[in-house]
Amino acid sequence: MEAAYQKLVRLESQLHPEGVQRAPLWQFVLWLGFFGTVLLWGVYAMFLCWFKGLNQTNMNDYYGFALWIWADLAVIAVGGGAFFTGLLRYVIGKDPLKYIINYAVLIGFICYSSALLILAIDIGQPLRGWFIFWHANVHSMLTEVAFCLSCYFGVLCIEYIPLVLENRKLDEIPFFHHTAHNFHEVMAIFAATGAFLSFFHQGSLGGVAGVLFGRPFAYRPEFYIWPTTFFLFTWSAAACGPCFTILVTKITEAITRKKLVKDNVVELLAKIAGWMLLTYSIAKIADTLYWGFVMLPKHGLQITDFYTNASLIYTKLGGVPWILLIEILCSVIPALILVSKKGRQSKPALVVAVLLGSMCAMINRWVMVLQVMAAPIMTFDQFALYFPSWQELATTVLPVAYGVILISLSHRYLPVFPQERELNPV
Amino acid sequence: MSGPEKTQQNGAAHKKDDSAGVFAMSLFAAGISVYVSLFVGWLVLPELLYSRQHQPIDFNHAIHMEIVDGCTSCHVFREDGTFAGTPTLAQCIDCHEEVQSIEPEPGDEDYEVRLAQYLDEVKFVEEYVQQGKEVPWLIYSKQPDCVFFSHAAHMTSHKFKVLEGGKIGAPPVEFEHGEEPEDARCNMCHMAFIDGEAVPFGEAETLPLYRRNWITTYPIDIWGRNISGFNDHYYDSAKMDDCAQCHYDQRNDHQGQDACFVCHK
Amino acid sequence: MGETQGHGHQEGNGHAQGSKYGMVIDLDKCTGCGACMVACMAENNVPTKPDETNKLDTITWMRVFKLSNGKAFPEAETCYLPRPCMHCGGKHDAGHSPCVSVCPATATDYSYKTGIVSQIYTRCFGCRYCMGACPYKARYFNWWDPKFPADMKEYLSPDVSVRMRGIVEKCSFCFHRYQRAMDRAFYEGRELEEHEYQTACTQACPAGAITFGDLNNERHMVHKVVNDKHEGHAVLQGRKPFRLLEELDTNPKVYYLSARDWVVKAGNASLRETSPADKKPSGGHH
Amino acid sequence: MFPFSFEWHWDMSHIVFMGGLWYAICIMALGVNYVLGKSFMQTIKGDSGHGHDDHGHDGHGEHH
Repeated sequence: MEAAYQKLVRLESQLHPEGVQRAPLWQFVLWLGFFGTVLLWGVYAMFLCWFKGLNQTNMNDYYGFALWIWADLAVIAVGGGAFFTGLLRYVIGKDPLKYIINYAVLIGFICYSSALLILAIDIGQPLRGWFIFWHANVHSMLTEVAFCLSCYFGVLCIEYIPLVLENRKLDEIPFFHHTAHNFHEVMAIFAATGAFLSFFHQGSLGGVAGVLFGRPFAYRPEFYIWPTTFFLFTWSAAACGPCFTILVTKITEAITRKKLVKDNVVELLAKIAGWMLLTYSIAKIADTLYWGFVMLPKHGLQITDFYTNASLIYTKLGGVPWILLIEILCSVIPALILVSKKGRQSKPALVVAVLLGSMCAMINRWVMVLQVMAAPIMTFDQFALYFPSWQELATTVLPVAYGVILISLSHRYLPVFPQERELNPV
Repeated sequence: MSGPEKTQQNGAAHKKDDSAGVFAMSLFAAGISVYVSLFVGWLVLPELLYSRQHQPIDFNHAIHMEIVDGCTSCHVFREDGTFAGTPTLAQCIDCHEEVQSIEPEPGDEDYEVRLAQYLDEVKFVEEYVQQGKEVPWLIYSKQPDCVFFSHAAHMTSHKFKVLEGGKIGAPPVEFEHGEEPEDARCNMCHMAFIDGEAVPFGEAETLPLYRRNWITTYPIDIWGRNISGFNDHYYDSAKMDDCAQCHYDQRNDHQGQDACFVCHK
Repeated sequence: MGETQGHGHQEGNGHAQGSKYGMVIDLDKCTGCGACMVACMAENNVPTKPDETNKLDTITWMRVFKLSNGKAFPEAETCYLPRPCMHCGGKHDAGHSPCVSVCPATATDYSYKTGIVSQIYTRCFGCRYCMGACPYKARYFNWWDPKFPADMKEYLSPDVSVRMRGIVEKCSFCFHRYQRAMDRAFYEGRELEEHEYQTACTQACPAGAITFGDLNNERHMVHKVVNDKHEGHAVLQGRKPFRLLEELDTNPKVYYLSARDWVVKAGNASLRETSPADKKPSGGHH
Repeated sequence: MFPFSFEWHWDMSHIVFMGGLWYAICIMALGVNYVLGKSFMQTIKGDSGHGHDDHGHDGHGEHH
């Protein structure tokens, strides 16, 4: 028994990247087992939704978009680190970022595959999902989302595949070795395509809410042919995505108890994210002011209409629209921390900043999905409440478990962090 | 040894690591996969996707057309212009209360064909007429539940242009006033596909094979007769694109398409 | 992307000559009996749930809202407001309805011939974007497989297809009745008469509160009421027809009438005096 | 959606968005095919792969 285990450990260790230390196999299996169980729970809920229909959720006719769409928008926003880091690394030429691009791509891959999976559960007739391509209404923001999202997922697959092929054993096969190498050679083309696609799908996700002229809470007058939310979403994804990449890197470092990426790399990314966040928060505040004090009065509404007489989730604590304030603070505070050299060099401050930065996008997406749905528009209509069912929660946790598993597997078997060997000599 | 050697020699004709060569080869590979997909999608899948069923009785339209006057003699319309559906037993019973045809004898001209016809009639009389049971005909043009189709509008409209041979884009046929043969209208959409040939139902001596999609249960005649989208005739298939094409062509102004609710319910 | 759906369809090619079906609902006549809702459900094969208590996932193409002026007795007043689909035409009736413009698969479209917003059930894949876009909450999702009590299946209308689970549906202004009536008119080679095409709710209303017809046709009652040209009949009595949420530029085709000021004000946020916090939330048709 | 679909209109929106979609798909398909094709050629040429600046005849000979 013991001997067989030892043999297995020896075999398994041959799959590890060269010259690095990995956790004992039993520990790894236990870790995978835990998250695997969570994953199975989510998969069970997913099949319930597919076979029994969306009555398994607590969504209703007032909340047609609910937890899932928020999760969808949120993972896509924080997954924006992949396209933005790719853009900086391959197109703009910020060379040091090559030490974190693998991980950014991996996180992006997880985020986007999760988003597509959630969408596949979320639509009422999943087997007709292809209609969006075949019978496309090119005037719909959702069509643009679907086009760019699926294409960009293709790009992410292309970016992730070479990393898989660089596994020590796979790399010994000449064809795989060449493939990985050749992919790297033309990666700039894919990165540029990815950045282009991302610009549009991040934006059109913002446009999804922004074009709803029947919903004054979300509606933004058009800027050229796009609502302002289009640009705000792209901008916030480019700002908050890298924050999330850094956050996950820091979490991974804490769990593996190893330094994986050098400080100068993280600081470079943090600095760029900081400036992006700062400019974003200015744009966001300007947009909110314009919406609240110019656009709404035009429609006979006041900004307070959306922050009163509602459930506690969205409303006043002592008369203050707290969710709006938190959203804005979550962009301003991390921006100020990250643009200052002192701020981003202090580890606790950096972690707080990237955490707030990630939350910034998530809260923004929450507001732009759920509060849009919740706010009654007819004066006599009611503010309905919604709380997700366990099936919705399970399918939303599913991508998290899936992400942890994929990161664990990738970290264990693939050379995700090029600097790991140098930083942690065995 | 010789295999790789040959490849090597062919390869040596080019510069090594020849990007153009690689590109050409990639295109070739992509082309191959496209062809394979097309072959599977166009030829293999349709064969698998559709059932092969025979009608309960192999009705011979050609023989009957010699006796009656046009499609509407049997495929009748009600007074308000709506279509009454497939002919019922009541319409057949006048002639077919008893077996009409004479059993052919071996050595007769077209013995086998005539025998089959004779046996069909015997089956019809014995199994359906004498028992007062309607024939469960399989309907080639059966539409999905969501489709609204009005025979009245299509049969009586003065705007409806009968195009020569049912050919897409063909010039409209000019008829003398009051002499427009209804059969030409019918044949715009209803044709019998027998052995890959489109024949007007009135001239068909046998009924086409009935093929039904296993998944959707819709007959191939409305859905999968031609999946390429490049149709020559309006009757090639009667799926949404084809209806839309005809509706577009029938309009003089050619402006935009009709609303969904014109054909859907 | 955000440009007008069907841009260029409207201007200059005679769409304006088409019909524009619409409705006028006299809120002062409506007693809140709910006959319109029942008639609608029966006419349009709307499935039922074993338990209908949760109105948030019940399909009601026509829904009667209960409005209250929020005052205490003896000033307390109630108004019942039937809400079908508004068949919004968008700005200049160009077909840029809130829902039509967003549908990614063109499963809903705007008819320039009738002004009716369609919903094609077999095209819809259930993304529910249109539901989010509709400020009137007139769109409903089929959360369940359609179920009818065994005997009721025989009574389903063959003119309306039964919807499957996982798609969105809404009021169609009983479009199948238009199809039927047009079929007859077409066959007889004449124009459609006003009485030939009426929705189920219009005919079911015992108080005669609903008037339905072609807003573009001067001979139709709706046209007369909306344009205040009706002579020798006390329909308007000086009242002005109003529409819900007019300030959003949805351009609905359903008009309401009421002599009560607070009811008119409830129709549009811009007209109200009270802040929303003072309003009584309404519980649907209860 | 393809241009021969009856829902297709030759207008800016259709050309830009459907064109964009097909363009992106083509770039990816061609890119992947190029990489796979090149790698395949390198493999059959017998490049062992661990000195990729040095493919061709020598590597091939070494293979046998």
